[in-house]
Amino acid sequence: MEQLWQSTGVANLGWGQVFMMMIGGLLIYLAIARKFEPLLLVPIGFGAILSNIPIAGIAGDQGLLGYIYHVGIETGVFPLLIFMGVGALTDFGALIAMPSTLILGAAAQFGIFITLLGALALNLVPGFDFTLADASAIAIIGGADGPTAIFLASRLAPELLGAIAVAAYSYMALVPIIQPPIMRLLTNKKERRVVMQQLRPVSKLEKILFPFVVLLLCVLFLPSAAPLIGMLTFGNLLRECGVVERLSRAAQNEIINIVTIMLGLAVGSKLSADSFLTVETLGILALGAFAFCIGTAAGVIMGKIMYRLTSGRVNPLIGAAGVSAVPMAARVVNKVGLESDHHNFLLMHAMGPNVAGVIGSAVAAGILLAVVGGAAQ
Amino acid sequence: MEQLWQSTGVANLGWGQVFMMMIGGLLIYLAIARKFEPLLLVPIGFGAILSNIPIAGIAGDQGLLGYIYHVGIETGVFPLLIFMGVGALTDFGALIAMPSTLILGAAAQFGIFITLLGALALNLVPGFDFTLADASAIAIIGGADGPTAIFLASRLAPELLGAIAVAAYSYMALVPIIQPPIMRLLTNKKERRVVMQQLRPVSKLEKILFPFVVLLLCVLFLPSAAPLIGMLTFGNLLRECGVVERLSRAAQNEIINIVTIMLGLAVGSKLSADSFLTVETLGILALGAFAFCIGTAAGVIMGKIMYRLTSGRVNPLIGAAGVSAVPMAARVVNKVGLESDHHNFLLMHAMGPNVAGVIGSAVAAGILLAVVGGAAQ
Amino acid sequence: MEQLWQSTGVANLGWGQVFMMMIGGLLIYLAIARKFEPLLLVPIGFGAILSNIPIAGIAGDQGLLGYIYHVGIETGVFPLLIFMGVGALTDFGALIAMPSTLILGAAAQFGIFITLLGALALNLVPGFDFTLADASAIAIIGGADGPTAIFLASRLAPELLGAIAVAAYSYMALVPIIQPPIMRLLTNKKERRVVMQQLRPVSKLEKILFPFVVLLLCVLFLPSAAPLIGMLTFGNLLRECGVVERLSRAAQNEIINIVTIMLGLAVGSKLSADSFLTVETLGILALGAFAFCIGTAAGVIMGKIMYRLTSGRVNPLIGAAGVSAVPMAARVVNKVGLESDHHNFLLMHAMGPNVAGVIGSAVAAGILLAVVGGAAQ
Amino acid sequence: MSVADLLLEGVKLMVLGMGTVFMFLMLLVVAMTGMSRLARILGPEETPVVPATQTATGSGPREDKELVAVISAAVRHYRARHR
Amino acid sequence: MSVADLLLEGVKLMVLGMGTVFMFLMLLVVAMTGMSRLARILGPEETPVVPATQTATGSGPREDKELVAVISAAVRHYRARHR
Amino acid sequence: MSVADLLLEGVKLMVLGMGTVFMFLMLLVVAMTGMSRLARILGPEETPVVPATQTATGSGPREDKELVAVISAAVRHYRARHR
Ligand code: NA
Ligand code: NA
Ligand code: NA
Repeated sequence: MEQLWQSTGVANLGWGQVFMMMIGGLLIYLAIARKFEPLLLVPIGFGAILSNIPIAGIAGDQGLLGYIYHVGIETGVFPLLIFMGVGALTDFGALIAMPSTLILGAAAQFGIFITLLGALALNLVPGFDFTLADASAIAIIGGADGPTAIFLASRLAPELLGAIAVAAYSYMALVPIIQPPIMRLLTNKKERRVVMQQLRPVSKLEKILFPFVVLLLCVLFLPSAAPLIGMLTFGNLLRECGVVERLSRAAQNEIINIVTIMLGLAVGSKLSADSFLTVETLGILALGAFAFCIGTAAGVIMGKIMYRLTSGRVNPLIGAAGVSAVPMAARVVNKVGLESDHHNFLLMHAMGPNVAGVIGSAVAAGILLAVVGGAAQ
Repeated sequence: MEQLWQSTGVANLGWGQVFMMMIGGLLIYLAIARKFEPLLLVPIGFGAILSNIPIAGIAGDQGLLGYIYHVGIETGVFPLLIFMGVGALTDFGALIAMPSTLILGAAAQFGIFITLLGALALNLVPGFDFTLADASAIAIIGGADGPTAIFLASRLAPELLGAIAVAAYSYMALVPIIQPPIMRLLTNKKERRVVMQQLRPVSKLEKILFPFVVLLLCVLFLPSAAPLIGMLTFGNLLRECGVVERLSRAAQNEIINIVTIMLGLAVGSKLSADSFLTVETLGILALGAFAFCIGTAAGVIMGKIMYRLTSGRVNPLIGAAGVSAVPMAARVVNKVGLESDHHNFLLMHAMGPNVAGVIGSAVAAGILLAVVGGAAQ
Repeated sequence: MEQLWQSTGVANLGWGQVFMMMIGGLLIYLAIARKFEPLLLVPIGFGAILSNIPIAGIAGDQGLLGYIYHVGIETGVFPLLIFMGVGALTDFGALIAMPSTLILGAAAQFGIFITLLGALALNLVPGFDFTLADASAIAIIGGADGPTAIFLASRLAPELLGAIAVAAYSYMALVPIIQPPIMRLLTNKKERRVVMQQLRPVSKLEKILFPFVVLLLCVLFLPSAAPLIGMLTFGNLLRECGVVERLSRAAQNEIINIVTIMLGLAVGSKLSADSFLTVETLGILALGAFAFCIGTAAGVIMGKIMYRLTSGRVNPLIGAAGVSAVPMAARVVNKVGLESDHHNFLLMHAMGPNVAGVIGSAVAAGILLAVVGGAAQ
Repeated sequence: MSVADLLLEGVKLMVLGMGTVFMFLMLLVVAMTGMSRLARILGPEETPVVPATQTATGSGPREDKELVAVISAAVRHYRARHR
Repeated sequence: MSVADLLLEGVKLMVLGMGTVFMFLMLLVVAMTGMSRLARILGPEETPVVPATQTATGSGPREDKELVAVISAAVRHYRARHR
Repeated sequence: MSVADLLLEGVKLMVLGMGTVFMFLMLLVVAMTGMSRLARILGPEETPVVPATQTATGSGPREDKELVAVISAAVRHYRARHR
């Protein structure tokens, strides 16, 4: 009887586990009721619940989630496959039509590096002890790009992966709330009202050449970013080359959908009480919000610089889209733009910095990997 | 020349292998000509043929089927992914509308435990030597649920997996033949004619909460069933939450289809002559039929009890659907009901105990795992 | 600063790597601009680029492509799954209607064995040192069947896999250029004008029995070909049996598309400078072209023999389709036939030898495996 | 272990097992009843969804059945030809 | 092994290989002929299926070709917009 | 390492990192401009493709929108019923 009781959950459930399950439930609630990145947060939240069930050991070595984590995330395979899917789903046309918006995507990466300093500075507070690798993994939250964050965290600080992924996706969902005040604060009405000229049409050939140009620069100057940039451009080539429709569809649907389920569950399995319920997690959540704010501000400020340099032909708002968070951030730009002028549709122009931000944060991840992680992938 | 001859199949083919290939062919024949669970029995049958080809070693360590078995079944990954798909494909609405039918799903699990006793009793016959683990794995055939049976057998008695899976799927296909006589025997015409009142509508919110309620009870009282129940409820949440259409589709189609092919082939690879052509297999087949009969009878008898307790508002026939075998058993109930009264459609009411049976046998599997398999997954 | 420079690609890029990336680019160019087997050559070409990026180590033990290669090609899983898909995509109706065309599929395999001799004879040239296993793997290029070539090469000569796969797919794309001159040279106008009688209708039952008949012969006489023939016939059974539409669709779409992407990348990862930029690769490319020519010629000559034996009822051109390269070779036959007589459509009749060629080269691969590779798979 | 011992173990397991199954599913009945009550309180008269088994068994709305039949045939053709 | 030895091995392999290929495929001719005869006996005049290559090369039944064209365009649109 | 040392490392990393990001993306601006010029030379006035974000945001050609709506509803029904 005693033994029977010992095999129930009630007898083995710790408060930490209960709390983590509630966190999982909260993530699912936000995903369903508030549409917070549901494709990721539903599996992550459910993974958190499953992995905190006592006795079952679902996140353990012999458990389903442990096994998926081992095969897909420790190896880096899942985030890279998702990045291939992102490439296959992304149209870089707006960026090709206006390459100068890449500068906006670069500026927004300030969010990453300021956050890195912030994470290191937190070590002054008792209870925090972030290494350079930890700080780098945390900082990438500022890249506002889920697979990049998971990829980097799995390499530099696996024990923080759960908190980092949750922070990254949560703040991405909060972009419509975080960004507008910053955008309004840093721009004046005249700037926000700038109507940009229509984008030129982009030829099929340009779209096919684009992935090769990006990859070439990556090969020459930043090979440590090659896994991420390589899979992104491969996916994009499948999309644009026009002769492998079957494979493009597979990358955009089957592969990314299947991997998203697995990745979400596996990330959730890192939301265990002992690695999540620490003061460090609070630090990570605070730093993540900080990172998004800084990234947005840096993008908008660079937008203002471009506004000056082009004598007012660039609307500085589009700089905010440079944090990536595709396509949410571009939509936010569009919405804030429409507030000032009901006929000023900035969506297309914001897509340029938006996709540039994806490349920008992959580049930043490459640097962090090269310097902090050793050159090894 | 001698060496050449030695490399042919004719020279190496044993009678056992020929016989097993014929079994494989028979399964495929039943699947195609008689529509016996073709989605599983075609791959299982073909797997049986492939794995009995001499020399090729397809089911061996270095062979394709051996490899798939190692990756997908030894780890428990495949049956769990199928269970996720089952969750994503199943509408629990009828059960939510009438939770009391869960009792019918519970009663039908008697089939499992009586069979367990039967298997142990068979040890009195010379030639049989079933351990408690073997008997438990055999007994689960009475659960009438393929992935549950495979999951449990892979954990408790891998060497019996082939026979158990074949028995489970064969009898599930035979449900329309096995069940009606028992149902008619145990009920009178008046009982069979009971018209049940229409089910109340079920709200979207209830459907979203349902997986959490089931999972919560599982966490609290039977964590050893958590892998099965967890994936079932996860799949169901993907289906019902309404915000992850992409993932729901992946679970219902891509994942379950791909995994079904692989699972079938891998199960077939366990149909090798030396593990299948034993007297134990005959015992398993006999016990399987026995299990289905007992499960059906127990369900119907519990249906009769509910008929009494509700003063005749429950048609006892729907108890037979409690064995699961979704949706075959519910259809059988409908058919037998229509025989007595041409206007009495019981299908919807039978879906309640039918899906309850899935939960019921997962719970039973959890208990067997906890007690017999140790707490380890 | 020095260290920083050392982490760039420019500082680490060797000429060999640059050259291999250009080869990768060339393959992609041919795939996109010339429609050279794009489904394979786009991923292979991109895989070649990725795997030659310095520092990143994408093709290494810890890299994505290295990992995919290890899981999918070293084990033989990927080519076998593709073969399953080929089976599910192929209609053997034309062959069933006219089984005698199998002889044409047999004759075309001369290309394989003459090439084997050619490869061994190349050892007389200084710089070449092909073992019997190497020569066998190279010879299979003459089978004009991608997955068979990759499967055999991964077993007999993994270090030549890249060159063999590239040669196989390139020459398959070149079939419309390589074959017609040979076909015209070996036949006269009268022969090319032969109008063949319409194929008899084939019943569903025949199509279902066909995979079993092929597999049965394989089991009896050539078990070493069983992995290939087994998966081919399994895929075909899924297609024809009519009761597993879901699985058939999965084999024809999801599985083959996903695996094609992975297989292509992994094959590309074997295009590293040190294994590809050798004189042996030149030899392989030359032998590959040779193999296709011989195979075509042998098929046509056997076609001429059948023309005689049947008193002119068989158009010898259809023999050229026996090399497989489905359905390209059959289309070439149709085109050359139309040149002689604008109303002579040979496509349907060429499909017989065309699919026979797939079986023929799988049989040849089985023999090479049995004799050269030991009986082990 | 002797067969008698095994059978004893089996009987124990049966009692324990059926007990747990019944207890679990009866608790679930209670929990689901509570859940439905809760849902009625939380969800202020949301449009009720008809249990989907209906759809699963084929009795969809009548008005577009014909259209669906035509389309589905066409889709099947489309698929058969494009794979 | 010397090149001459290797070549000798190669010739042996060629003879063996082509022999097996021919033997195998000729046996298959025989077996398939038998199979077709068997099928004719077993299947009492089932509706003959036109070899599917025809479909594969695009010559489907004429009457619904137009419909299929319309639908398939629509489906493509549908997919393009919904992915 | 002391926190001060770590922060120093962090500042170095920030300078290096932002420097590289800007350098990389500015080089990319140059490279893409060159690429577009090259494309204009190579591609002799090929039909320009409208940036696809337009499609992604839903403003497809108007004329078949209605048709697509009808069909897509039908297809959804078809799928719901056939899975
Ligand atoms: Na970014
Ligand atoms: Na059951
Ligand atoms: Na061939």
